[in-house]
Amino acid sequence: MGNTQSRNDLLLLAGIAGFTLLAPWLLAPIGAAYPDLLQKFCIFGIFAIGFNILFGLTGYLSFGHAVFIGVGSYVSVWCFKLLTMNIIPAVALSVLMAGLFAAAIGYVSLRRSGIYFSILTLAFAQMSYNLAYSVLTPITNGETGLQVRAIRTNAELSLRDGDVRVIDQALGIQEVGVPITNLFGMKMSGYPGFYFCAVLLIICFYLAQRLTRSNFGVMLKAIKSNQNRLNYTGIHTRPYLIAAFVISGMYAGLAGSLMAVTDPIAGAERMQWTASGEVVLMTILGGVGTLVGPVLGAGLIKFAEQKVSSWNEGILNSFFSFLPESLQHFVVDVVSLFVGEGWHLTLGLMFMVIVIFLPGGLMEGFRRIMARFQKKPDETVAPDGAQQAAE
Amino acid sequence: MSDQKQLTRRRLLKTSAAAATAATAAPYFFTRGALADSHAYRNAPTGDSVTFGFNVPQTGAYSEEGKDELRAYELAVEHINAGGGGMLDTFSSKALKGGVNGKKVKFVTGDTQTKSDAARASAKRMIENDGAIMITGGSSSGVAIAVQGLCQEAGVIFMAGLTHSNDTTGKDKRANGFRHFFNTEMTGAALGPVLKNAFGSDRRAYHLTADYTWGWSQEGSIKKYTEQLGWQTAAAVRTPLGAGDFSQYITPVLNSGADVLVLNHYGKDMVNSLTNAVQFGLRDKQVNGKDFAIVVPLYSRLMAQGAGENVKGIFGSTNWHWSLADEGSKAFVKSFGEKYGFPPSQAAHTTYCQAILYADACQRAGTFKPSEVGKSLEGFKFDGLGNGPTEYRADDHQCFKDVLVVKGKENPSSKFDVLEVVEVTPRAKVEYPASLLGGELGPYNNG
Amino acid sequence: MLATAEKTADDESREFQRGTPNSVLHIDDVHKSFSGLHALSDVDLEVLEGETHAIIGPNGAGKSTLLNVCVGRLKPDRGAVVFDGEVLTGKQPHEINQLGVARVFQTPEVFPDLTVLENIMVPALSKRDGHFRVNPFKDFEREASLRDEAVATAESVGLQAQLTAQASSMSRGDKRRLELAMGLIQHPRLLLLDEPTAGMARHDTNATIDLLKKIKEGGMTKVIIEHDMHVVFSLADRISVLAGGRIIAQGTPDEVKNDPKVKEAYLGEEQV
Amino acid sequence: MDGLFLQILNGLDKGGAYALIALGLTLVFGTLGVVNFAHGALFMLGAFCAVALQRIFATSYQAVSETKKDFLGNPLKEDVPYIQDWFGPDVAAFLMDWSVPMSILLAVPVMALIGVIMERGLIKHFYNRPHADQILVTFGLAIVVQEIIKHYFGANPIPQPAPDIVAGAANVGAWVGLGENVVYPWWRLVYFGFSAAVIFGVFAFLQFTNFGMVVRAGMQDREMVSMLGINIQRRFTIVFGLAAVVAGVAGAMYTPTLPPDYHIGMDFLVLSFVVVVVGGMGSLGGAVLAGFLLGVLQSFASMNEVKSILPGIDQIIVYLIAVIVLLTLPRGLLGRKGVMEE
Repeated sequence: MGNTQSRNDLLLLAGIAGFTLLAPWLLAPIGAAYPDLLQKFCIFGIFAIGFNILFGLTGYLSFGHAVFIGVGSYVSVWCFKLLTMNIIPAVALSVLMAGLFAAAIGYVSLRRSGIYFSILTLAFAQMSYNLAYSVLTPITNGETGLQVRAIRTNAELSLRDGDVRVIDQALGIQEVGVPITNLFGMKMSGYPGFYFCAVLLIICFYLAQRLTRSNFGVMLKAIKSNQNRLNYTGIHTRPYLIAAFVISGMYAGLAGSLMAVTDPIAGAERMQWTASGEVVLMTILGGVGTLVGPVLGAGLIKFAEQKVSSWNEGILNSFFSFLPESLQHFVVDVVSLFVGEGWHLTLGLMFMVIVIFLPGGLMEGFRRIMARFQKKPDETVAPDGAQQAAE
Repeated sequence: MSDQKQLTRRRLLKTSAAAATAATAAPYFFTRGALADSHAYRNAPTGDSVTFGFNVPQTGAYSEEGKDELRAYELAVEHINAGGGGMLDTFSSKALKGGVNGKKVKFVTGDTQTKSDAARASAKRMIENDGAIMITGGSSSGVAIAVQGLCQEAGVIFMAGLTHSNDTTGKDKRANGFRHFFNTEMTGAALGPVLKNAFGSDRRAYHLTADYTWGWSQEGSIKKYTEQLGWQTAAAVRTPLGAGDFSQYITPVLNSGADVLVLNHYGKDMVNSLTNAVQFGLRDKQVNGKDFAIVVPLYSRLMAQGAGENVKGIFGSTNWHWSLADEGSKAFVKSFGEKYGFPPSQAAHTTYCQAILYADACQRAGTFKPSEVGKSLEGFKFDGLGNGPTEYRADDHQCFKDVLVVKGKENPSSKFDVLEVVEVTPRAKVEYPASLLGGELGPYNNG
Repeated sequence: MLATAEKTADDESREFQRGTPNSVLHIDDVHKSFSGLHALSDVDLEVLEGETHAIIGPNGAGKSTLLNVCVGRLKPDRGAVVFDGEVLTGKQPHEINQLGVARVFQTPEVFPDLTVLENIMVPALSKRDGHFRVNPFKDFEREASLRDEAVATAESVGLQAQLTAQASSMSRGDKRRLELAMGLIQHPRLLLLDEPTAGMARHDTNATIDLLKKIKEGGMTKVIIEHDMHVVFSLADRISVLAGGRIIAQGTPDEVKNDPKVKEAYLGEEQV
Repeated sequence: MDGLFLQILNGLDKGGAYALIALGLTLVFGTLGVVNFAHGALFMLGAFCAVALQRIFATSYQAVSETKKDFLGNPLKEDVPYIQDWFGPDVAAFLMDWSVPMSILLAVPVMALIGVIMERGLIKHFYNRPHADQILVTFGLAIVVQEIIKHYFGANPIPQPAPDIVAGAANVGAWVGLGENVVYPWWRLVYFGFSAAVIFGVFAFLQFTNFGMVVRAGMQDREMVSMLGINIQRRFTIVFGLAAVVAGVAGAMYTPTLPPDYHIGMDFLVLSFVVVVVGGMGSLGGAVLAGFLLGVLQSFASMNEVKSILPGIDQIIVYLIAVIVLLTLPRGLLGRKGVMEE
């Protein structure tokens, strides 16, 4: 059984890796194969995988995880401004700082459980958001967001208006115009940026897979299942919870850092409660506690946000132009309620339909389909097999 | 919306919208080599059409403004492709003769959600996936600055929509970005003298300021110009964005000894704070033997409608208003009104102008290459677009034109007739040296 | 009266042990009240190494409260619980478990989302790696030694056929057996059993008795709360009778059986 | 002193609104065990009952004006409300003027109906589902409701003036012997009184009726109620309907203070959850207490004197209080053990 499982895990990892790396071709037919959206799929995939380590395994529902995205972004942009446009220090420091923030917030919030925990995390995130938007403007550049500028020419200039980049300066790297993030000279926007994110997504997925299967992961599942019992079994659950919180915070920090890597700007709205809510929705939509589900959910929501919102009446008309004119008008009228500026309606309906009919999220749907297909050729196949394969 | 109107609107959309589904099936990665060519630039149009990217808020608090912007863009595209109609007929430059550089204009749309991240993401989609040659639109300064930065990096022109902060063409200005709308500095310069005429020079002002960059910029400008006129500033209080109920910020005004309340708020915050202030009786109050006055430095008619009766008699400034009687404004109101059944907002006006100005500049430059287009916009002097003689200043890519000071109308004749123009402050009075606001344009980026 | 009972108990145990008396658990003058209601008062109890000590008493006598005080779920208002020289009072449940005190719950407290095997492996794991650690490469599935032991334990309680079943899908009786396995696999020095056979069929009850007898040979000390007198008299070396939050009698099964106070307590209950 | 007094009034007024919104939320938590993220949407729907009534009164036909011109220079088509023709201009003007208070008459049946439909159609299937599922489905519903409202009423705020008789501000200072600068809007005083009356009414209903006793028992111990068994489904439906009505009338009456838009419910959602949790999950008294506490503290934190010492404190005060309360009182101010803890 152990061997089957590890073989399935490897297959799954290989599948994810293959799909991710080939995404520019595979997603072209649905019009999602452009660098920014591909990057967003990876970044929010990482965010959702990390969130699932906390929520999916321990059952603790954090409503403030976006705060670590914000921390990751701000730290990264400040690294670009102060140190170097090379992304390595930015990514490393962002993950570290997000981890520290997560340790602090987790230490306090995890004193409570259930909805009280959720509200505590929400409160911390909202405080961070409100302060970053206004009072902390010297650090965050408030509403406008922190951006990278050309190296400042004189010391009189405020640091926010022009950067220093001490490492780049020491190495004598010349800059023309707006500096661009790079990995040892390789530009980190566009497709190279996507591949960087893709590789990190695969690594993050692998780590999450290992964590889930490890003793630690089983302890987290046991916490979700019956935390009290675990206490009487000799396990102090708090360190485990804090560790899960910090790990998922670091995933979020990495995601935030990658946002800045592929697009060097950091804004406060990344920390708003709606952003925290979004990752909850992604995870539930895809399937809580599954490994692939959160990534799928992230992809679906980002696709809706970017593509469904862009289908205006013009596009609908050309899409339905094969219909007779009167019918075309009617169809376009109806459909246009749900796309373009009505894409929120689609999103809301999608949440409802999935929760009502597929309580386990999209993964539950796949599981059912798989089970149906597997049953037909051989009725005796154990449902367990289907379950593992789908996961 | 009547059915008839929807149909006409659809007919236009059908002919002019770019089919995003057809665009770039092969990953752009492999087509990039073209940029090595010295004449090439990002998204150089190859076929018989060119794609504009309209990036407006379609969801969230500013979606009505976004909708109006989109209406104006559709109208502008219609006029550009037809080579006439609306303000294109009154526009002083006669370069456009149907299409731009021999190509039909198509467009793609995106939803900014009034969030920098979402706005950048949808702009990127339009640039990377839909092949947009330029990006225009938006309804907040934060978003405008974020998208302007993106366009600079991506190498396309950005024609800002509704953005009023000084920073857009001040310390955050970029070579690839252009702004037609006015800014807080101009608002202050225009509003100051009018306020002095209306309320005298011995006044104490109390500021309530939205606690983010635009608010501070607005507060700074109003303070600067009113203090020059002899006013005192009793206090300047920062209020959280989206505070909802403002009562806790308004009650201190009652005891502050101030006799003017300046609401440096925009959008929903403006509606709420103004409604609350009037509810507390501030408009009818007497302080220091003078009538208490409320000032809303930046008006938006769409939003002012939300405040209803409360705007009556309240001063503010605006970029443009449909009741202006010049030929350009009349032509615009007519073409817009006939198409949609109601008058355009200032957001619609500024975005219409931006689309026309961009198309015209491309035509005059004979190319869509950002550096060339930019140069033909720099220092460009024009008239007939509703604001009188206007110049796109080369130093900061900011339009300089007359500024309207308006007042909430006492006896509106219709629900659109909310504001009346009190004074048109001539351009000379609102002009400032480009160095005042700092920043650097930097070089153009062609992608 | 109480003192004499205690004394006799001590004497008895000495005889029983036939060696140096070795007290494993010492409950010293424990009081606990819930909003004025005395659940436990002046409870003194001594559990000796290797013995099976039954605590019996009518419903509401405070038996479960006493166990909860022992494992750290409740804090006594007064008094102390000492296990093998360590004061348990004030310690966290997990610390108490790590000292070697395991508890089998009356209403099964299993991990419903985990499989039977995992349910048994988790306590084994926590016994082995009591300290917190995160090692993503330490694969749970590959813990062969723990696994073998868990399988063996599952067999001993008769769950070998259901190893991969989800605990939530099991019958109540099976859950009780799982409970027992989770306690046994930790090899605790002291096992606290809260009505281990409640709700079991007679056949299963006998099997459980046999199992617990077998463990006794391994020298594990047990405290058992039980209603079923058949079980009590089959297993217990000594019995304490709890009524109204007080220990009213203590001694060998025979002594307790004949104690008039015990009869009264139980009779009283029947009348109610 | 005057300033402080006014801030206390502000706090009470805000607190009344918070308490009213949180009341229904905690009622649903406590009895049905459902985390209802659509509660804000119910508040918004209530507000739009007021808008709808105003629209109904303003339903007009168009008459071409002889003298006036519209913005395009064509003869103006003036809107003549039907009620003006039917009842004459005086009554019509009166109806328009009083449309907000009168909208309560519309809001009560409409919201009760919406509440019942929502509970029967959706919520009842989620009693035994995880909280995460409840959150997602009600959040989805909230978005759908919002978008429908946006489709019909647009995204901009819609002004809803209070009746003329209570427009403007009352000279509260004269009543209590403070300065003449102590004025307070009439409508806010009305709203405060209204929220107090509704809160009192809900408590009286729960205290003195048989039905209320079952509900209170249910909030004490959810399992016990399900053991009572009889007609529990119907009672749940009524409780949900009651919560919807309370949220709805709170929304309708709030419109003169804040012109409603489609998003107003979402703006209040997070805040109302904070109020409920600070008060203690499932505790009605706690929700009311927390509502007033947060309202008053928020007002104090916004005072210039306070802000000059702690810049930005008004931005975070609500959340800061939530953190402090939850860390010192694990179940909120008046929360009972065992509610919503698993």
